[in-house]
Amino acid sequence: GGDKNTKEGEAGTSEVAGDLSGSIQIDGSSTVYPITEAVAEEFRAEAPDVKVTVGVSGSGGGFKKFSRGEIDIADASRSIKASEDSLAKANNISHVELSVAYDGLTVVVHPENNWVKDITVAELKKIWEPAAQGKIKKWNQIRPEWPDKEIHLYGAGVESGTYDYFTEAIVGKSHSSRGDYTASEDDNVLVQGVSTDPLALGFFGYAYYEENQTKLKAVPVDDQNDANGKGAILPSMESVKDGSYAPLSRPLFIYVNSKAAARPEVVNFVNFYLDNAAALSQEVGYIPMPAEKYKEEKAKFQQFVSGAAKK
Amino acid sequence: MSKKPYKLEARNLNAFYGGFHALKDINIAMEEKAVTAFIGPSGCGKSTFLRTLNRMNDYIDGFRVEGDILLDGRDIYGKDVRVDELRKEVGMVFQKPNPFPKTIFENVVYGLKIQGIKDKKVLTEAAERSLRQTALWEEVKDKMDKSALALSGGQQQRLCIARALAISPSVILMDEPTSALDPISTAKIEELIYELKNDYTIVIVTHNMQQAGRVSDQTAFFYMGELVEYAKTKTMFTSPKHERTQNYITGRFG
Amino acid sequence: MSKKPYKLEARNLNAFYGGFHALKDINIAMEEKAVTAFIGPSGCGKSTFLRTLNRMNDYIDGFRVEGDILLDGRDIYGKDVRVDELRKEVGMVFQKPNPFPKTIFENVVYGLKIQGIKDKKVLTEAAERSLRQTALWEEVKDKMDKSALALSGGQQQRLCIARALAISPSVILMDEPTSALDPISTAKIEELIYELKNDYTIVIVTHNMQQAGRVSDQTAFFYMGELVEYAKTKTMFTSPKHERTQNYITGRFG
Amino acid sequence: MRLLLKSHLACKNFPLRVQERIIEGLLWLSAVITILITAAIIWVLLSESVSFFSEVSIIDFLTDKEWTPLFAQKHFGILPLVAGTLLTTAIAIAVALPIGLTIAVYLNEYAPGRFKQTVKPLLEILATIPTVVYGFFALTVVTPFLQKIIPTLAGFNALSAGIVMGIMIIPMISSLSEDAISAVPRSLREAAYGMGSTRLQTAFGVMVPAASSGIVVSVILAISRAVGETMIVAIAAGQQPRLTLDPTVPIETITTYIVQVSLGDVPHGSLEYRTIFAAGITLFIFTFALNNLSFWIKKKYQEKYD
Amino acid sequence: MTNSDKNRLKDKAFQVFGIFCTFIGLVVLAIFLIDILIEGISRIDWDFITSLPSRRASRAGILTAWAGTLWILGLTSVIAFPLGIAAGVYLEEYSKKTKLANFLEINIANLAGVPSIIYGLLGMEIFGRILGLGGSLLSGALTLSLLILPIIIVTTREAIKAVPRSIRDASYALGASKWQTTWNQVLPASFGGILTGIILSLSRAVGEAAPLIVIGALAYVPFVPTSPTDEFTVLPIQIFNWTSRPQADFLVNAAAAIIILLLITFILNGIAVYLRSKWQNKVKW
Ligand SMILES: Nc1ncnc2c1ncn2[C@@H]1O[C@H](COP(=O)(O)OP(=O)(O)OP(=O)(O)O)[C@@H](O)[C@H]1O
Ligand SMILES: Nc1ncnc2c1ncn2[C@@H]1O[C@H](COP(=O)(O)OP(=O)(O)OP(=O)(O)O)[C@@H](O)[C@H]1O
Ligand SMILES: [Mg+2]
Ligand SMILES: [Mg+2]
Repeated sequence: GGDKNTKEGEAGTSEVAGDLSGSIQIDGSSTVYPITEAVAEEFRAEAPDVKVTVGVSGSGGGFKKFSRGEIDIADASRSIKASEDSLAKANNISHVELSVAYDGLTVVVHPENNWVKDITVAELKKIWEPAAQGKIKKWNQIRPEWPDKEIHLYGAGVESGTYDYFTEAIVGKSHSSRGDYTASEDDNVLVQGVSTDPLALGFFGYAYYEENQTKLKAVPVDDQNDANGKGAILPSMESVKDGSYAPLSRPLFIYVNSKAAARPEVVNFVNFYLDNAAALSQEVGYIPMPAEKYKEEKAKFQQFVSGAAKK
Repeated sequence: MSKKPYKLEARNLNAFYGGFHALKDINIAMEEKAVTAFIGPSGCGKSTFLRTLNRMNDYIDGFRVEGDILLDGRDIYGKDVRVDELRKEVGMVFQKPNPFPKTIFENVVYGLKIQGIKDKKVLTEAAERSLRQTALWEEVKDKMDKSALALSGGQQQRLCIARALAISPSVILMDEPTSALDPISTAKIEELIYELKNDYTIVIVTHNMQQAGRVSDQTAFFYMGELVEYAKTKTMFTSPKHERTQNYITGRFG
Repeated sequence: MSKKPYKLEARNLNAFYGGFHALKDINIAMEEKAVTAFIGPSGCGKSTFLRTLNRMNDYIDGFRVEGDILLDGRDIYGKDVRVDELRKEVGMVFQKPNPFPKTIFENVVYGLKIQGIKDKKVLTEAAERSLRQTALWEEVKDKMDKSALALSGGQQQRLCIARALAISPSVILMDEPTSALDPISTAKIEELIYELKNDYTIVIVTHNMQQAGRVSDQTAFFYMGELVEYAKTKTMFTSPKHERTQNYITGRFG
Repeated sequence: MRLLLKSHLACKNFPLRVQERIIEGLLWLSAVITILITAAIIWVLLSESVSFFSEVSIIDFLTDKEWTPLFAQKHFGILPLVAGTLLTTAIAIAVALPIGLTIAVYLNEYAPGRFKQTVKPLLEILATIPTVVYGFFALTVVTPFLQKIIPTLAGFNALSAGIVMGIMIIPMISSLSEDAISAVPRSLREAAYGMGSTRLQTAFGVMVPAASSGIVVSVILAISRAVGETMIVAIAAGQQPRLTLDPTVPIETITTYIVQVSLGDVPHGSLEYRTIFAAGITLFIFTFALNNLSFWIKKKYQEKYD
Repeated sequence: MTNSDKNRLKDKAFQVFGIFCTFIGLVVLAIFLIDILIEGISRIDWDFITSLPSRRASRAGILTAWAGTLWILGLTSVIAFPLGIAAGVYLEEYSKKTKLANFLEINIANLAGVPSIIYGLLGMEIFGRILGLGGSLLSGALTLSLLILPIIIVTTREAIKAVPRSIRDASYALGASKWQTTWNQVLPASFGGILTGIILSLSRAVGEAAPLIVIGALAYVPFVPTSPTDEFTVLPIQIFNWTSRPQADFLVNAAAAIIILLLITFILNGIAVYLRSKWQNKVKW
């Protein structure tokens, strides 16, 4: 239904958007960047005179600029932290958080790895928790039937939202994990690492798995909670969208500045964003939310805009 | 011989390279429109003294002068003296040929150009005149726009002399100017020096006794940084007062 | 005088700097253990010829030689000739002093060191011997480990001569070796040349007629790249065959 | 330079002395700006580091053997990052110095002029290839190749990052050293050849020592480039702070850490964020010490000639 | 004789080693170029050069990136060259051996060693935040200028140092002032060396990504900058951006962009090498 969505979006905003001008500054997470970039690119066709720039300073960098009022919209792969929020308040900036898509963190092994058929969250925790450091070194320490071979771990860099989310979901506490694994903030580098190392186990964003399916093998994850899908579940559009790929799917956000929300080009852009996010996020390798979720977000934004206008 | 006024005078001059005392309490007065020759063994300080006369050693780190040098009665190390003006007044020719890596023409007219003279005709004439004075004109007139570095050593040195003459200074300092020249060119230069002293005051360092004898009116003999003897050239060569001078001059071969 | 064997011989030698014909059909044979002087006006090709005798010009781009140069009857431009061996055989002293930016000691023993001699005693002795030969020992014996560049021009040149002597070549080429020296040092060098010719073949370029007369057995007069006259020095100075030679020698002053 | 030329001409009617003063003043100002830059760097680094060190003891920072500021159990020992930086730099210099200097000497003393004029700029291209490209080259070509020789070599390691970094800085050493050697007066070379030196002896006995100050400068520039290089190590050396000198395992350098945190999702103004300034000031002090050392060496052994 | 044979052998051995080393460099270079050409050349067409960035690899172009790169180069040159050369000239020709000069000298050697990433931090704070230039062209150019300034100063000084004392003597003796000597003799004679420094520094500036990333220039900028205060992107950043995309097609784009980036540096180098050889042939002693 992506195509249809796009068309609707265009139809819904084009009359107004064509006359808009001005510029919109967006910055923040590198994970959200591809979606925002795609939206900005399409928005250009709608409102050619609006200059949209999308920076990549990381969620932290984005929130910093956002809180100081330097940018209109922040891309984020995590929620705003209290400290960041209070800085924004100090600068008289209020904001709205809008979810725009899901990312499914994918656990992968080398394609020649024939022993791992699935893995449980508990096992993942055993591998990744801080106590495992220097102790869990072999596959058979996780499941006795797995071979007596070294296990080589690959994962997102500690400063990334991906790591943040993974540790939260698996270990139960954010930023709590072992340190002796190979980290990179560049997921392509991790793809390269896992695809050349038969003893590897790694995790990264779904998009990178999707693009490299021949070089990697995704591992179904069992959260041992039958409420969201029975048994081990592979990440896919469906399983992430319907929530059965738990706990490793996470939402991605944009934050809109209250002052910016008073500007028509920003309002138009955000509406356009929510109208098209489903199709565009899928196109760049993320997983769209259900349609009703976008409606909710749109309503939330509408309310925010009118709230901001009142001020 | 009528007493000419003093053009250059050194009073209690001492010079140091860092801790090394290169010139020791030099007192000397050089006549205007005369040729003064500095002689003395290698390392005795001839070049050092010559270079203090137009402050060429200003740029050597650690070099220091005490005492006065007067040009036309004015201390050239005085506060109000401008070194560039001084050097236009006191030209210099060096021991090793040092042409600029430019064309022959550019070399000769360099001094004029930096004075702001741009008129092509004036420059060309000045170049020809100076090159003729140094007997170089015939050899280079067809390659004025060739690099000066392609000339032989002797040609290069004569070019440097021509370059110094082009700005018509009133004093010309020459540091063994002919040591890289063949006799024919040397003779021409010596003749030139002889002619020049009608208009210029010339100070020449030479290790060549005959040259000193031929071209100079006064000769100063230096030894180990000291001025041992200073007298009319004839007097010095015929009846030196000091034994050292005697020894040096009679040990001559050049 | 008994006919000595020829040490060095040039046959139909032509030399070119790119398109410029610097030496024209030179034929000359130099006796062993004798001093041959090259004289001639500036730019006539003396240095060029001297440098072809130990192939120093090999490294100049565009320089080219035609004809043969024989050292002990063997063509030094032959295929099997090793340039470094040739240069150990044929030492050289240059017109401009060119000491290495090293200590005085390192300069003198450089040639020995590169031959693999490491014995400190041997080196020290060789250094002292060569420095004495060039009358430099007394002046530098206390600063052997100081930079050679701090010496005066004359001292530097004598150091370069000492450096060349230290490797005891059989031929020594000297390109105006005394042009930067004072008469006393010059005299010592000349005496030295006189002594050396008991053991060595010496070729010296000079612009100083007296020097040529004093030190050399044979003299070669060059003019515009040609060898005009080559004869016993006495003969040449008393009764030159060619008018050009006559003119050059009688125009002498040095 | 053009600006100065203009002022030179414009001031034609000015007294020469005033003009000279103005020019000297301008030149002086340009030189003094470099002090301002240093002051600014120190100020920027210090202002954030001060609050970092008010929370983390400097003793821990210098002695703790673990660097895990972003983990739940935080350790703030800079040593692993320093070790990683030193290791990759040492490997790079071990590759680049012999090769670069050899090339410089070869081009100067042995190669025909035409060859030199072609090869030198060609090699300079190596320094212009974006380092991102080098990073992937190290990861996808050099590491697999080295793994054939050293089977235990990890997929991310200091060795291949260092080697590739070395290749990148070869032209810095070869070009600048060659320039320095060319600048040695020809008379010195002639003196050496005149004594029967082989080309090798001339090169290493006379030319290289005479050009030593220029060569040292080229090496300083190369080292500083290696120490500060970010992208290659970030991609190919891993991001695992580890106190080791083993070149076969993943490590992390200071620069890698800085660029990753500044790109990452860490909240600005937090203690975690300030670690990059603490790391930055370490890097700064480290290069500062290194530079002073080479500077001192250069001053001490520099030869002057004319 | 044996010693001399040994020496000759060493000489030959070094020659072989020299050729070997030179060819290592050239071979690695060839591998790079061929590899990149194979991967990227087919992607380069007019559209690629004139298109804006896009999420679709096949539609994405580098218009804004190369325009940004040219802007940055221009601005950086205008800022850094006069400053760097002037500072080099001051230190080599003017400054007496005072404490200040000595301090300046050490300071510059140190600046040359400061990693680019730290200049990024500096640029972010001073230009980005305090001067409020954000991630603009001016902010990027100023940052890169600071980065290459020491390189220019150091190489300018080395080049000036190589000019023989005798040339200055000759000029001073003809009454030339310090500046006249510098301008007419020292600078022309050292221009070859100065150009080498400029080549190296410019090619460094053009390929630099890390400090620009820190000042926040990693961005989607769908318009060509028209003034120094505009936001921008440059080729290395575009390349970095593309290589971190999951879609393999973007790697082809990156390779194509690398070819263009190399082309720009080749043209730059070509001009400078030409000028340098012209100067070097003119100045020889
Ligand atoms: N730049 C310098 N630094 C230190 N000492 C120097 C310097 N220049 C010259 N000297 C020393 O000063 C003394 C005098 O040198 P100077 O060049 O004046 O001698 P000179 O009489 O010209 O000798 P020559 O006839 O060899 O040219 C020498 O002992 C020399 O070593
Ligand atoms: N490297 C060179 N390239 C081109 N021409 C040169 C070169 N060296 C010398 N020449 C020319 O060759 C001719 C002979 O030069 P050479 O140096 O042999 O003269 P010379 O007799 O030694 O003169 P001098 O007495 O001045 O040293 C001169 O005309 C000179 O201009
Ligand atoms: Mg002297
Ligand atoms: Mg000669």
